[in-house]
Amino acid sequence: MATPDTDVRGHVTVTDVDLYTRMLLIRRAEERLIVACADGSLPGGVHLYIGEEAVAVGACAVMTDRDYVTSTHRGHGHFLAKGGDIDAMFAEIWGKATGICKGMGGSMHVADVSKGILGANGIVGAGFAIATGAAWGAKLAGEGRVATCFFGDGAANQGSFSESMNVSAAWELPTIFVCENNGVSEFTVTSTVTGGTLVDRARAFMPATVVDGNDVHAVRDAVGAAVERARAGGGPSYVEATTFRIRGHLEAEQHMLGGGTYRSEDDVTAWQADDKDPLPRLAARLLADGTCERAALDRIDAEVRARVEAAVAYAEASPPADPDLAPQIMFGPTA
Amino acid sequence: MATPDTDVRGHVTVTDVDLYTRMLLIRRAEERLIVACADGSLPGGVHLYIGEEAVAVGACAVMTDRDYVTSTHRGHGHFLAKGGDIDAMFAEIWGKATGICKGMGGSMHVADVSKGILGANGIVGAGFAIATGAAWGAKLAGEGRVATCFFGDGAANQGSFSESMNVSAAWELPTIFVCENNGVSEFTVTSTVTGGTLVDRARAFMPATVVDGNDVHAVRDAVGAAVERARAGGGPSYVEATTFRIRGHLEAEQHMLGGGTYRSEDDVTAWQADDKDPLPRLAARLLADGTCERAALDRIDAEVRARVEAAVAYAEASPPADPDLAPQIMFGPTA
Amino acid sequence: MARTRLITAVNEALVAEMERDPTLIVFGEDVELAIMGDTRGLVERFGRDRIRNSPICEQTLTGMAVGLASAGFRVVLHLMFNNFIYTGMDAIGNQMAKLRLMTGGQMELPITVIAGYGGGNGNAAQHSDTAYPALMNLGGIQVAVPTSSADAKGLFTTAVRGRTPTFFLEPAGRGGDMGEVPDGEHLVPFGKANVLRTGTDVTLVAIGTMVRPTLTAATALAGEGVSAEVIDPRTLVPFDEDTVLASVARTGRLVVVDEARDRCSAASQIAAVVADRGFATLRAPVRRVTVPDVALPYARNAEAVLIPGPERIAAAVRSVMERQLA
Amino acid sequence: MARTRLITAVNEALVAEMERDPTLIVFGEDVELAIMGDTRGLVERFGRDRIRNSPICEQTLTGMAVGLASAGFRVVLHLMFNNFIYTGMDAIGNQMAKLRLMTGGQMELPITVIAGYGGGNGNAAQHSDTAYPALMNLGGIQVAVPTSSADAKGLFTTAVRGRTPTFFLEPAGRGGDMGEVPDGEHLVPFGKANVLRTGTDVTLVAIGTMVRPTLTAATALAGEGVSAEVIDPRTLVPFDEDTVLASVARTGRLVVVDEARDRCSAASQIAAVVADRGFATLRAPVRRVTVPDVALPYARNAEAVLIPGPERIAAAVRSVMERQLA
Ligand SMILES: Cc1ncc(C[n+]2csc(CCOP(=O)(O)OP(=O)(O)O)c2C)c(N)n1
Ligand SMILES: Cc1ncc(C[n+]2csc(CCOP(=O)(O)OP(=O)(O)O)c2C)c(N)n1
Ligand SMILES: [Mg+2]
Ligand SMILES: [Mg+2]
Repeated sequence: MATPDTDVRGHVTVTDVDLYTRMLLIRRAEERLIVACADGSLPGGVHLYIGEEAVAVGACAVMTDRDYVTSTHRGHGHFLAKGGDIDAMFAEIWGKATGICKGMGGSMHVADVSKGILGANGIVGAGFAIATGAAWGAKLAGEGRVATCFFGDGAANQGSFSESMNVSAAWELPTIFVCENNGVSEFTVTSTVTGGTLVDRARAFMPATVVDGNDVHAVRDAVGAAVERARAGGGPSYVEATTFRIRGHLEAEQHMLGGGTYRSEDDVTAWQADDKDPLPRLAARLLADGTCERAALDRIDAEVRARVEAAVAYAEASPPADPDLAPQIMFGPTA
Repeated sequence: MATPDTDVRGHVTVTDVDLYTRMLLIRRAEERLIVACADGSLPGGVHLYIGEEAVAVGACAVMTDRDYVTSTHRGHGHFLAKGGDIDAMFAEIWGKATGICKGMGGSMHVADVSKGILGANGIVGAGFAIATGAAWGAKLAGEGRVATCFFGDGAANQGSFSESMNVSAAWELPTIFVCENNGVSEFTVTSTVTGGTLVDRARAFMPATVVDGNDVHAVRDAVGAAVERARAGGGPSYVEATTFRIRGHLEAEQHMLGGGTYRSEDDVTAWQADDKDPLPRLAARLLADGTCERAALDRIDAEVRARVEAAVAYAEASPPADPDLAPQIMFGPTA
Repeated sequence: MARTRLITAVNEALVAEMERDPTLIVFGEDVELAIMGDTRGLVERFGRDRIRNSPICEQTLTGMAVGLASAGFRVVLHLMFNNFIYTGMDAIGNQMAKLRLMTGGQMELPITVIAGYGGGNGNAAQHSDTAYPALMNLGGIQVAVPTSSADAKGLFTTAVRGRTPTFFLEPAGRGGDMGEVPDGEHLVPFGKANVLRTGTDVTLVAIGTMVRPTLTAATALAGEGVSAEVIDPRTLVPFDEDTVLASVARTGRLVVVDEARDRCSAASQIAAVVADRGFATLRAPVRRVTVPDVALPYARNAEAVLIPGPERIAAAVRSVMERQLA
Repeated sequence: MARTRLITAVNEALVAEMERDPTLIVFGEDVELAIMGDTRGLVERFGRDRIRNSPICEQTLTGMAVGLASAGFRVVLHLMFNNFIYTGMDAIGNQMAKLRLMTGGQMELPITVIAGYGGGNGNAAQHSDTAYPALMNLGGIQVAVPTSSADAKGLFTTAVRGRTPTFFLEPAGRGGDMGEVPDGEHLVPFGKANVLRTGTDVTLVAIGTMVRPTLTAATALAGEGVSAEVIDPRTLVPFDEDTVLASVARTGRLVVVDEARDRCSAASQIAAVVADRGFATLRAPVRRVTVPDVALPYARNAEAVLIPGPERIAAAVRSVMERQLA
């Protein structure tokens, strides 16, 4: 399979096939997590990104390993799109010593600092400030890096969204705010708890735009423009990607809801249709413009599935987390 | 002297002479605090409102005792404008048992819950959420009350500003956000730490307007419109009053600055001119439109000065705070 | 008497109090569908004026609770997990805890904040803190840690009817244990510990989630001839010092079991009180069985070794018995 | 050797470290004009890329410190007053304290947070908290409470050069005491207590602002024939248990003096440790002299009675001496 090229300087070097492969890797990886979750293989809950892959992949296509991203509780997609290793991620989710965080963080906290992935985060809204701080560091270092903060429509009601936009705007930091607007926050339809529009909030601080988040090219181009502006010292931007969360808030959702509902099944079905789901949409484009034949797509799928199964095997075969580790690494050294 | 009429149902019943008297009471009271501070009579620091009196008085002219206000660290003006008693306020600032908070709160914390004054507050930005909660209560009670949050331009960079505007907008609460934009936050010129404009932030959520904060009629009319809308169920509003802090951030400022400066003395002088200072401006209007003669204004001044001196005498003659009280009232009863 | 989970007992108490007091308002993130189960069914019954999903903005939610209470309402705020207490800490530490004092007693804040605490569910460090030590240190705030369904009902009712901000902390993610719940009105007073098991050799004070492993340890110890008294304080603020001191006066030994991190924990506080007021009756070192100064890891095996279990508790007890014999 | 105020010693240490390490960045509200004095003159010397006034947004400032450190910088964040720790608590409790663990050690966060603590200045409850108990309970965070100018310089330098988030807490509003400061590089290790006065009858552990009244009390007690040893722990995390235990092993008595509120205070933690590890050597109850569970009032007379002073400290010591004599 095509290895995602994570060291590009702009979007030109990421081919459409690469984009497709990366999105598919996320999709197949998470489909596999559904199974693992259901069969009790995983220590904790998982929040799946299925249906939103175009956002992470489109945005990360215009970044390098030296750029920073902060992610959310729904972070597998960002981790893989930014070049994180699936073996290390699965081992982490399985709670193993070989996990990217040695089993200390788990699904909600996958991080690979060497790739600029400052971590998925269990605190909704935590990434705003961390990305802003990293963006400040990037600006001080003067090497043209950017820091991208992925966050949800629910997170946008946290005050730190406004605070971080303010700091980023006032100090002209290379922060890119990428809102994954999937319309829900846990079991709440976000519009019921939101005044005005998010893009208007952002416009008070910086250039802000809304794109079709299930169109990977649209995301890539909007974030690409933002990244270019940021690298050139033009300050922060906001890009809102409209998308949909196909799965529940987390895999244990049904159990938690106790029969209650918060959105219509019809909506869920509609967003899974081929003209909505980002994967069939990109596949159709690849076929239509002659980039790929159906057989090539099938081959990619087979390769991706094999990669995912290899990661499962790796995770399963790995030794459990070291139970003595936590107290050793909780504190850093003093001097 | 004319006793401020604190139980009006709209601004029509507050005469211009009343507005003038209220503003003057705040001015003379605080001028007296400068003296008390300098001669060491006060236990703690004081933050003076001198130059900004038109904001509190204009806004509170359209409220009743049953409406709520939250105030700031610079809260004497709001307290007096909303009908708080100067004797009880001075006794509080002097740290006496007869203080409105029995000497437990002090200058930064004057509150009179019976008059809807939910308190000056030492935490910058704390009032946003408290006012929003009170506004929710007002809406639930269904008696047409409003909750007004006074806050500074510096406070507007706290995330709870955005959070509270969001809740107020989403739930259509009768919250009035009154920004006292005096251009500074402590020793920082606020524009150096602020991205975009504050009114644009507010516009993303609600009707928002900027008025001349040293024109008491302009403030009264803008807040009046907001209050009317809120009472009628029309939801929150934002009114930004442009004004100027004549004194230092707090009276101990010179000592803290150690010779440093953060704004030009020329600006300070300019804002003290008769065409800027809210008091001479209103006085000139009263004289020009024949409402008052100079002698009447002088008589008001004499009455106000006497009222202030009476309050000083009251505070000085009052017994000290009860040293046993704090542990008794820290916790409320259990059931 | 019905057998229910702790979380269901809270739900029942909340329904009863909402029926009883029309000024009682419930809000928080996802309270309508009730992620924890404790607020389930309320919106259908009482409508969205009485119980309402909030936006995600803990800093403002805690401040709003203060404002809503100031406007004459009784407030129940659901904060979901103890870690989100940090997110909403400003208004907790600076307003809720202090405004009664700072206004000279003018402001009463009948606020109950619910939040789940503790680990054991593979939720990792940002969803497994036991944050009551920070709350206990603030002053002005009561803290309840119910361990049985009956106490959950009784303590919750007392909290809601009170006039002091109270944190009602539930074991996270498990809905608590099953237990009998008295029918009808049931109030459990604050500051009255519950002696769950009497004994003569050692006093075990076990907080919240730690009650169950402590009882298991006590049973095991009984088999070894060690008679352990087990005390559940039920509320940490106020705290029933007298019951603990009276017990230690009989047993001469104290072990405190707490899921909080050790430094400045409730366990340390209780140990300190007994080392002062109960010193004359102590015959052995006061031991604490706590989480060391570490956040809980995700991997179950790594998490499990950090949370006190029956074996660590029993070992601590044995260590103080040995000393005595030596 | 020069005599300076504590706050000036911090200023000097900060200048030296900024000279030494070009990746050291300072930010916070009003740090350019330096409301506390500790960052005065830095902007003229190092420019606004190295030290910068921030907007008022503590929640984001603490999170930014994490991000800036992740990007390879050393960070000094000034939070002004301990009460604003609550405002910025989310990223302190959920990120700063935990990310090293949660990333399996990938993330190191060389962050020093400065904030003033304590009362005695008529600042009222929202500007006078002593918040270190909450920080101590988090784990993952170091806490330094310098009491002399020399230690301020030495501990600050150690904090800034370290690789663990550290809260450096200064006495608020007074600039601290005057004292000699060693010239040139001066490091004071963390976790090493300072025995300020030796004695044989009782060990007094005094934290931060409490050192001075404790020394006064010790002098008064000497006049009554009571020989008190006074220990300044200097850092609360890590804490030098050995020095305290060794002292108690000689004196047999312990009184801990702490300006924090009593419940779950540092005093309680120290008392608990000694009641466990030092039990065999204790000859009297372990007393705590603390602020009761109350926030500090504005009026000076009402504030003064709550903050431990020489008389309360001496009385506590006498009470444990009497017991022994009885
Ligand atoms: C500070 C905080 N508050 C609440 C939660 C619980 N929570 C987890 S995810 C979530 C909803 C987030 O919605 P959104 O930001 O839109 O992200 P999405 O799940 O839709 O991707 C909530 C409330 C949390 N983890 N952290
Ligand atoms: C949470 C918090 N952070 C910082 C401070 C310190 N502080 C007090 S007043 C102030 C500036 C406020 O500026 P602004 O809101 O514009 O009000 P103004 O003083 O101009 O009236 C600051 C930073 C505080 N009291 N509370
Ligand atoms: Mg969402
Ligand atoms: Mg201002």
